[in-house]
Amino acid sequence: MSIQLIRQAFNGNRPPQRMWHSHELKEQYDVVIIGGGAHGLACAYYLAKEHGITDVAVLEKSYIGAGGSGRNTAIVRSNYLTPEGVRFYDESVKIYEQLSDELNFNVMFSQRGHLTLAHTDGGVNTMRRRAEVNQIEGVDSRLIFPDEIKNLCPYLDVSDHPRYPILAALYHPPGGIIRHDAVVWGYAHQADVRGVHIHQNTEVTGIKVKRGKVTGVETTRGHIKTGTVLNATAGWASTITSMVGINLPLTTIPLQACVTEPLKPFLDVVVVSGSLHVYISQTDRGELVMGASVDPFSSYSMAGSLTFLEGIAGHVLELFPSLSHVRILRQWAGICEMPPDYSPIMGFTPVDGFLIDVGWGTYGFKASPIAGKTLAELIATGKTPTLIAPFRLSRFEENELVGEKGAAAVGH
Amino acid sequence: MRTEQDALTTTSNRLHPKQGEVIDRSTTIRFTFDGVEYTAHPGDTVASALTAAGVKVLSRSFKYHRPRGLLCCSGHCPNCLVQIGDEPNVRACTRPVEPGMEVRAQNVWPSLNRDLLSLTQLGSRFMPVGFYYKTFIRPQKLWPLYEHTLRHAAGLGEVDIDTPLGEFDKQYLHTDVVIVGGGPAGISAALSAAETGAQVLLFEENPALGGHLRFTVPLESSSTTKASKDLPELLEAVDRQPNITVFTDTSVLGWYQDNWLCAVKGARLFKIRTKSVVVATGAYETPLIFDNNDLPGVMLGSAVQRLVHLFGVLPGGQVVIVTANEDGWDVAADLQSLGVNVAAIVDEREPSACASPYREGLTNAGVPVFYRHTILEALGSNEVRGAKIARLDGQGEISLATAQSLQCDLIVTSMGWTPATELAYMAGGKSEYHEDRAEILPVSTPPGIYVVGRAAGTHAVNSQISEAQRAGSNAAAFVGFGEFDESTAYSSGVLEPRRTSERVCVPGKKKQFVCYCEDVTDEDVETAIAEGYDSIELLKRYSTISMGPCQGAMCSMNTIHLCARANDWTVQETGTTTARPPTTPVTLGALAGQNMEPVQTTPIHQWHLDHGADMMVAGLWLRPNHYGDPAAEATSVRERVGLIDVSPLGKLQLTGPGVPELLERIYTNQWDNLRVGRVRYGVMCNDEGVVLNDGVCAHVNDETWYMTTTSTGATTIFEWLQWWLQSGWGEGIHLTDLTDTYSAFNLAGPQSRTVLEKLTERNLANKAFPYMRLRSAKIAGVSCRLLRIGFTGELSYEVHCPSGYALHVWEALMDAGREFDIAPFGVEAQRILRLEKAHIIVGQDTDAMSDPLSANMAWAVKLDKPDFLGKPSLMRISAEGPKQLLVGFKMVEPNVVPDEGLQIVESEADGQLKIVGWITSSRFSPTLEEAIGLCWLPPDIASQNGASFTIRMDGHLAEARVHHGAFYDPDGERLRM
Amino acid sequence: MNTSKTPVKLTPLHSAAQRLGATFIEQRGWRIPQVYTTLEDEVVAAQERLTLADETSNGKLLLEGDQAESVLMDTFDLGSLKINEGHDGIYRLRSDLFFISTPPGREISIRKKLTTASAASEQFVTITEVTHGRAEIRVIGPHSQELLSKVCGLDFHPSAFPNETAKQSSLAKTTQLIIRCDIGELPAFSIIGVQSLGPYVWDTMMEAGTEFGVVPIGRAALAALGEE
Amino acid sequence: MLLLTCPNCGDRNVSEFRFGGELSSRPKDPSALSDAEWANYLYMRNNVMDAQTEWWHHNVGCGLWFLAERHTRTNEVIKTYPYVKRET
Repeated sequence: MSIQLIRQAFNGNRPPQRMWHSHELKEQYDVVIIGGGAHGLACAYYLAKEHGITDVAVLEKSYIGAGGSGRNTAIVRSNYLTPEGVRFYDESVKIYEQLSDELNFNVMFSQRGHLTLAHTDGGVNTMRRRAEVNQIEGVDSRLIFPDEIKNLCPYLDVSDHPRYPILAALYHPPGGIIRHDAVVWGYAHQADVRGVHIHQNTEVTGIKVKRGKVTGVETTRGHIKTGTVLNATAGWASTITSMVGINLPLTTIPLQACVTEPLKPFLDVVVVSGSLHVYISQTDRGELVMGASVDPFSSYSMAGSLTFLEGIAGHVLELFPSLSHVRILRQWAGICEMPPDYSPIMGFTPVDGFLIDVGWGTYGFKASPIAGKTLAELIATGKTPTLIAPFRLSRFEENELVGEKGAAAVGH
Repeated sequence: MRTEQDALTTTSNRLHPKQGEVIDRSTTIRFTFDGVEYTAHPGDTVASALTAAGVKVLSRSFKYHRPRGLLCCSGHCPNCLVQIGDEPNVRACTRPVEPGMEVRAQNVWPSLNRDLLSLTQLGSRFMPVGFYYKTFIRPQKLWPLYEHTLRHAAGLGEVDIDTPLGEFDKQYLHTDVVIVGGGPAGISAALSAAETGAQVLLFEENPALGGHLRFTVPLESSSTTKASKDLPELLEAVDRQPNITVFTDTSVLGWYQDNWLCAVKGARLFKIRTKSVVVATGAYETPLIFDNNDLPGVMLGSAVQRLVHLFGVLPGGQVVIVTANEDGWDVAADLQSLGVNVAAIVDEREPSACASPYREGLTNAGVPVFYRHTILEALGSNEVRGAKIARLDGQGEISLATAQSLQCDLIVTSMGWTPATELAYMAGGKSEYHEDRAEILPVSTPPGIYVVGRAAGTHAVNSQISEAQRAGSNAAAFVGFGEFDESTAYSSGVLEPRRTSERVCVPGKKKQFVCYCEDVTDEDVETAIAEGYDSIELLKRYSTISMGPCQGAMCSMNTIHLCARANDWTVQETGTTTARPPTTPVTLGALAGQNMEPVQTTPIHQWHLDHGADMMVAGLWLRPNHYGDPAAEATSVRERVGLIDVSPLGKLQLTGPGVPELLERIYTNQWDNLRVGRVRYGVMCNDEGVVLNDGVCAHVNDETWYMTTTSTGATTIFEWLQWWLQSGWGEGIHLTDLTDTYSAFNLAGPQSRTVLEKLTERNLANKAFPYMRLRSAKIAGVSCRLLRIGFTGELSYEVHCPSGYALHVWEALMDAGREFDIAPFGVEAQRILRLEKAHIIVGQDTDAMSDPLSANMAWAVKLDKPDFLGKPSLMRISAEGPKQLLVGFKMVEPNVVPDEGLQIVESEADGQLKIVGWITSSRFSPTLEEAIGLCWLPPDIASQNGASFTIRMDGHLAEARVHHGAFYDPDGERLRM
Repeated sequence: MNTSKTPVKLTPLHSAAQRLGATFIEQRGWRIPQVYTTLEDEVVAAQERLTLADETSNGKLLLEGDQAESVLMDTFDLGSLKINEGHDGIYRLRSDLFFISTPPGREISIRKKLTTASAASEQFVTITEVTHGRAEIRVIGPHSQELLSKVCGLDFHPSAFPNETAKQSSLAKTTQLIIRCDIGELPAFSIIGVQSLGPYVWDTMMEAGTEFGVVPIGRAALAALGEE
Repeated sequence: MLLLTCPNCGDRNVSEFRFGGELSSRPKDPSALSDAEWANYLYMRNNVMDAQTEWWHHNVGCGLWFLAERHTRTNEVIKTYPYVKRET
């Protein structure tokens, strides 16, 4: 029981502690971070905590966590395909494991185990390939078969019906789900406490560049002079980057999800199916959160479609036939910027002082802590940490695409 | 165990029969609630039957497990959620009773009436809003234990693992105008739209049309007078109008782009394309916030009227009505006329502000009226025993000194309405806060979308009807039927008197619930905002207010007012949260509908099943994996002859003079000199140089080519070629998909020629029909195309026959081969045979990163061609050298078969393993009696035949050696026999 | 070399018909269901409710080319057709693509006529016979439109889908060519798609049609209903 | 569900079409491009939040590949039209 709670309980009249404060927009900041999601706020936090850089502004056009951070699958895992991908995401899992303590805010990281199902021989081979790479990189992940799958997830139909038989699954015990909003609020609080200015309802309308170097940012609340701008806007990455005259290898596509009414707990692991393009987990409040792969066509619209609901319902019942009476309460959509090789694009760009933290597709939230940490180090030291070297923008020109593309099906 | 006898003799709340009730009193049916048997009449809902039997507590609240009873009685609040059989979270107030129904309370322990989990309220001081973010932080190790207890206290209904899948289906509907909501406004809009000749669909979520007219009493000189006698006329007019189709018991769940609507009725989902929409969905009555406002016995005015008039059930004998509008007086008059003891009418307004036509009648009847008063607290622990009220001073502040308690068993609140306008906002409608009415009303909607009736803030029935008639004809005019009525194109409900309470909540010590689903109190809202979660969206995510089963129907208005007050913003500045489908919860079964998962089978599918084939899934196809013993099947091909059904192979016909140039551009090898009758293998890449597909292409006659692709790639390659043809390279070329027109069987093995010769007159000698040639021939009387190609590495003929003759030709081949002990073989045997020849499978040995130069197909890449898809990228790879190569390997220990997907590693100084490649294919070769395979390796190792490397297998390193070329018949002599 | 059995053509719906207890006859080399229950019951079911029939044996040709229309005009005295419009078996699917449906066996002669016409006019036109590549399921009965609107998103209201209309769209999540070809006053549609999906589409429509009392009918009933 | 007008078949549900990506024509003479320029053609995208010209394929219908101008934030389709090869 935290002291804060006890104090609040006994003297009701003392006003509760404010988590982040609103400030006037200063004329000048050392660093301006565009995007008040988990990535932007984490970077601000690590700049302040690990590098003593506190003259930082985080600009969010709406409320913090309004973009991808508030709409994602809430899944955390590190069982990726390539060694560089596994190393990167495993660092994130390690930070998540102690983040509640570090931020003094319970982010409810529930490491309950993550199953990726395989329905064809090809699927089983891809899972085995990932299991082997994971084990070599020291990540707990192995191939399991229907009998073990059944006792981890009794409601899953492991019979051999013709269309989508479950042949095997990649079992990743440290994977799980997290209260994604709590990560945003935790980082925001700890950044605010260290002097970072979080500006909500402040939209960036232009970026000033002189002789190839960033000099300032135009916003709906006035102009800011700065030499360093980080673009952490995920789905809107291309629209911000076009302000400095650069194109990115990204296509923005909606990713939809939905939630059911609360049910007594019966699903204790996260279940993902590549070929059925579906993921499903049960929150601590008892709701099932479900989603699929990205939409069939690119768009910035977050309206959501009926086609998604029909598709996800059919595929979830294919895996869990006893859920036909469970009711959907709400559907929503976020937007994901998809790169050609399903890997992030981080670090320097041809415009000096304009840095990017983009290309996060459907796998961005789970990387928030490590992305924030490494980009803070990059800003503070001017050098690209080795961990994120493979994700440089120049890789496309150098024909050094990351191998995650080999896993073909978009993982969650 | 209360028997059926008890239920009847206790104070039954059933009124004597009334006009307009929906129950059939002549019949009695039985059901159980938590094991106790109750009776009901057909037409009763679970809630009305239980209320008739005096049951008040129906559920326990989500967080504090407080007792909860009926509140809205219209399926919008969470208070009556029950489990019925294997169906969780059923709204008892809208679910008709069926004989033998087993109803159970949810999330209670040990029982509904004695739920020990309600003890959590004792610690509620330590459980403010967002408490779980502030607790269980350290030690991290204990979080899983805390989480376990939290999870098992959460959740409402249960999912039974044996619940059957159920029968569901869907129907598309196409119409000109959709009217959502069958109240007076909806019906009037439907009639005026239909009169113009437009086709109209009218959706009503209740079992009958009429809306609030079904349960508001037709007393003279009341706002409903004019309408009361209209309802029968309206219903009769609807029956007579052929252009209107009515759907009752049907909820419209969502509006999607381009007027695409979704509705659900029982087990059927409707998907509706309409051209215009009239939203006449009425409004939710807004609950009032005061101490213990969630106590069973506190109900909304409309809920009491539904119970009384539809089901003849009286939820209480002594009632206090708390109101700020005329609707409260309607309810009072209604109940008083039924002989109910109206203990008091507590009206927030000054006497002068009250214009209710029943005022005089009620005061003359001695009903005590407390003007300028409001309620402070509902008294009682498990049900209402009384109400504490107090005076409001000039500024609307409460003077606690004037508090007094009134004895009653029912508190009815009529404190205003929240328009149910979600559909209009999904469609792009904008809302605006009307200061004088204290209501958020739609102010603009996109063309073709109209909002009428209570959803637009119009409560007077005659204005509802006239406004709706105009909207109906405008909706039809928008589609092209009749003229626009410009008088007031858009209704504004502002002419109506104010119906909403001026204050949001009252100072009080006990719990005052803003959100019933999530047990969020007014204090929680203030605390959350003070902590910084001030925007309406942050407040919602942090406090989880409006995220429960009612999705904001009961709490959105109060939340917005509290949020505005705590932030010192105007209501308009505070804004609303996004309206999202579904408007009412919908089951996964209804959304999935009839199971339609396309499956493709070959014409001789039945033959395979009859001969013991083990089938496998390949894309949409089902194919024989093997017939019992794949190794034996492979050996029969090597030694004698075998037959495999390869019908799923993609087969494309290209005709026209422009084909050679196209083939040059899409394949990586040379194509412009392929003579008629010849077949060539080709590899297709995209412009990144990644291998898309491979297969053969035959030159059938001077202007016809016949191309095959992998089965999983058939559709993608067909679309890929169509794009190039239609975006500039299609001059003089036609493309036709013949995948299903021809079935294809591969007769392979040294005896294949002898077998085939028994069925055709064509000369099959090597000179007449050499390797890599195409011939047409009659096989068993059927004209077929024969391709002499060899994926298996043996002498073989691919017989392409018209699909109608498939079984005839297949059986003829099997009969002809019987004397040579011919065996059918499946995909598994084919994989062994092709691997023995080191033939790659696109998609298994290659992935979305592999180029042909790295994938051991350099021989098929002619970089001297002027241009072809992928050439620039392949030029670069060729210049820089591939980073990895696909190459064959053998194991040092011959009978150790490494699983496909294992990694090839080098151990570094520090003992760490470095990944340098991986195994794509591996089998035990029955022909060579040793393990063989294909893998990716760094070029320096791959280029040296016999070079050794290690594979990480079950925790140890197994040694293997590079093997160049085919493992079996490297020179391909057997192919050319 | 002699083959004891003269070749017989089976439709992709053969196994399904066997399961439903059909008796078969051979017509123009195809083994097709003659009757399932009784002629009378099957005719009544078609006239009053809903029936499905296997008409895969109808001939099917594709005619593609910018000048396809002029080749057609030379071969048959035919007015020009709008997109999705048809006239006794000839349907225009695209400005440069026609689908031709013929009674069983007639596809051979029609194909010859078209080939000679196109050769004479040196127009680059491709004529392809796809009879063996397609399953053709005939839906007959007053409930036809209701059944189809459970599996296909097109508007089947007579104003949107009049007789002799041909549209390609998604049906039961597969690509199908849907042609309305009424039998007198009785609404009837042909559902034509790749034969490997025939069994799946047949089973899906039988299940979707149970609420309308759908039954399979054979050749005999079709003939009785007025097909020549 | 978005309603897309196939230039050949008229209005159809978007589920009948396959999205072909924003319009980017293959360079006339690829060998004249540097590696960077070729990588630019292969990977870089405008990805605008505005009206965009893009490819669509009526794969479940008549098989036509055509162009559409669509506003990517509202999904409002401004127009669809058959592709006409510019350079003859």
